[in-house]
Amino acid sequence: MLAFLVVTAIAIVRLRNLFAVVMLSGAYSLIAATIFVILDAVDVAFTEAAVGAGITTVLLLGTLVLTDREEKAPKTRNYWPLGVVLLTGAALVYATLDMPNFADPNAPANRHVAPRYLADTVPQHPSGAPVKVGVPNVVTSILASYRGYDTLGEVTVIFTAGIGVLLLLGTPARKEAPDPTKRKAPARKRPNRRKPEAKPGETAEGSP
Amino acid sequence: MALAADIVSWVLMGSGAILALIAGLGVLRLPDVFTRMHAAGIGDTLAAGLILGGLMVQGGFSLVTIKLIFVFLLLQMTSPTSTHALAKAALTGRVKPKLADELEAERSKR
Amino acid sequence: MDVLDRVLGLYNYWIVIVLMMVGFYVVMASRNLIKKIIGLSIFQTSVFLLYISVGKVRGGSAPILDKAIETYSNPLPHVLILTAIVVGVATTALGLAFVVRIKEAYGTTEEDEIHKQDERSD
Amino acid sequence: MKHHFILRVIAKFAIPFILLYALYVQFHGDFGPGGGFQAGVIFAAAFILYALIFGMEKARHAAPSAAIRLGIALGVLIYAGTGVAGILLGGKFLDYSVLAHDPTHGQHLGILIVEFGVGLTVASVMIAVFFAFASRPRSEG
Amino acid sequence: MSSTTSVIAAVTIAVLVVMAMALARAIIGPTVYDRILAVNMFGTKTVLIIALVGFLDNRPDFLDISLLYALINFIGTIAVLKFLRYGDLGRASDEEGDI
Repeated sequence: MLAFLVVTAIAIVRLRNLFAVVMLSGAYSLIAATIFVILDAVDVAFTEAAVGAGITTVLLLGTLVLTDREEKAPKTRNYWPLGVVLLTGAALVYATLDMPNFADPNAPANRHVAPRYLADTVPQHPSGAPVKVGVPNVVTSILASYRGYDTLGEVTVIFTAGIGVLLLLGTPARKEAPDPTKRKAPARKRPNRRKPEAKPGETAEGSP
Repeated sequence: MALAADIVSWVLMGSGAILALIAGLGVLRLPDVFTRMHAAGIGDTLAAGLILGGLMVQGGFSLVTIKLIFVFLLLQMTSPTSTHALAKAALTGRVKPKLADELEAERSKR
Repeated sequence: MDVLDRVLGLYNYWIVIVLMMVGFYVVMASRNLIKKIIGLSIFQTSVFLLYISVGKVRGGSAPILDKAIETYSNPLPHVLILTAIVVGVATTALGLAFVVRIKEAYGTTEEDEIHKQDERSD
Repeated sequence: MKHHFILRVIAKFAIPFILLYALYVQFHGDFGPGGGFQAGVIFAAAFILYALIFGMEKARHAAPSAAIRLGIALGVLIYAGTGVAGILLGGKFLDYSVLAHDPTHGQHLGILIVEFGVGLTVASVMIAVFFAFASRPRSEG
Repeated sequence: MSSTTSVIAAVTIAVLVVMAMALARAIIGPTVYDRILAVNMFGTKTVLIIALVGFLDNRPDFLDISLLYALINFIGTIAVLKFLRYGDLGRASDEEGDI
């Protein structure tokens, strides 16, 4: 599976047709999700499948509709990114030599707080006895209870990103669309106000 | 009894795997989109159905089997639909079936 | 034998590094903004993979408590990555929105053409 | 794609099941894989499918933008409000143990409510983002 | 039980091989339709892989994921096809309403 992942990634680099790149990035996401299942991270696989293969692909397609479909060939070939990448990669490989082996139960990352989470209890606030959470899915209980602050911040990030996208794309394009019937969003009343040069017949047609 | 169920499930899964391999070969080797679609569409649906059926026999009567049935139904519903949509899109797109010329020749002969 | 053990033990991390570098290369070398965003998401996925690899425990199972199972994988990385994925898609959407606006303003999504237009207008 | 009757029929058949499945993922997240994030995304995916097949016009009708914006804000509010409720009931911020008489029940209830808030926000944001992309006119040049 | 496990493992390997084939077609595919076909097939095979791996791990509770994959795969294919029609029909103006 990991080999698949690498092959797909390199194909993404090589291809110039953006549409094919989007398709392959969807497949890439699916492969990554399968690897997550194999590595026991079912919740993550769930999210990655839904988000990476579904939403991201659709959004990328939506962007392609609005922009170009082909990447232009570079005029000059530049070698410094390759050099930087190789150098960084070598440094990182050197750094991994200090890492514990894959799936080592005694790795420091697995001995610190994880056993406490797996014990399925939270310390009660006024120094009482520990409280049982009673939720079998540990990922959910960590997400919502132990690390509730993180998740709150993260929901806020999504909120902000959603507001940002709405601000960027919710307003109409500066250039008027050639065909007024094309615009159909009821939320956009402003273009009609800002369009003094439109003929009256057109506006009537545009707002049925 | 358990052995019989096991054997049934092995046969189902084995034939599913062989069909999947054939479909994969077809997708890799056949000459154009429409012929590949044959391999992929039929192979996908039938092979997936057989493998899932084998797993269902393994699962016995439980929640697992019900989920498998859902997966099965969904696949049977969506896979032909997307193949159909794909064929239609390819036909209205610029792709011409490879055998179209021969078909035309055949017709004009008659 | 020890070397082989280390190589097998670190194989996952090396794959992660290769992926990360591929993503990095796309981000740096590609002139197209959409492709840059896709490169960024490859980079992101490699980081996710790194975390999940760290959390895997040999012989462990998925961290959903069950009486029949003794060892579980480490659930903490899963939580972190779960949130990271969703934040990742939110930021990707924001980036794509920016790309759309850039396309509307400049008429292109190629970086060097945008630079050229900027210089001309100065 | 006016002629795609098959697609339409299949989609009409599938969308209720997708929505139901999203709710299952949302509320079954305590026991199996799933939770607010995933459920939100699946919920949004159902709307995206609807919009793809039946058109933006109908999709906007099904999910009016005012409702979506309300959903975006309401989800965050539910999350933060649960935390504040913890304070008001004598605990700390986001301390669910005080939400019910039995602390374990309190934890369970808190997790459920918070996940619901997360799911609401995620679904609304995804739908809003998709609509923003899909209903934007293509600019020329 | 162990022979069943080995059968499942063999089927898993076969499906992996098929996935490799589909991926190859997706990468070399001359037309976009080839790529869509291959990616769709890849998705179906992923559904199977998840189910099989669940049985291999003796925790077949995770079929939710493969259900989700089947759904998402369908939605993705439809989105891609819509996009294609869209691009081929020229500008966006005549679409959106009735696709």
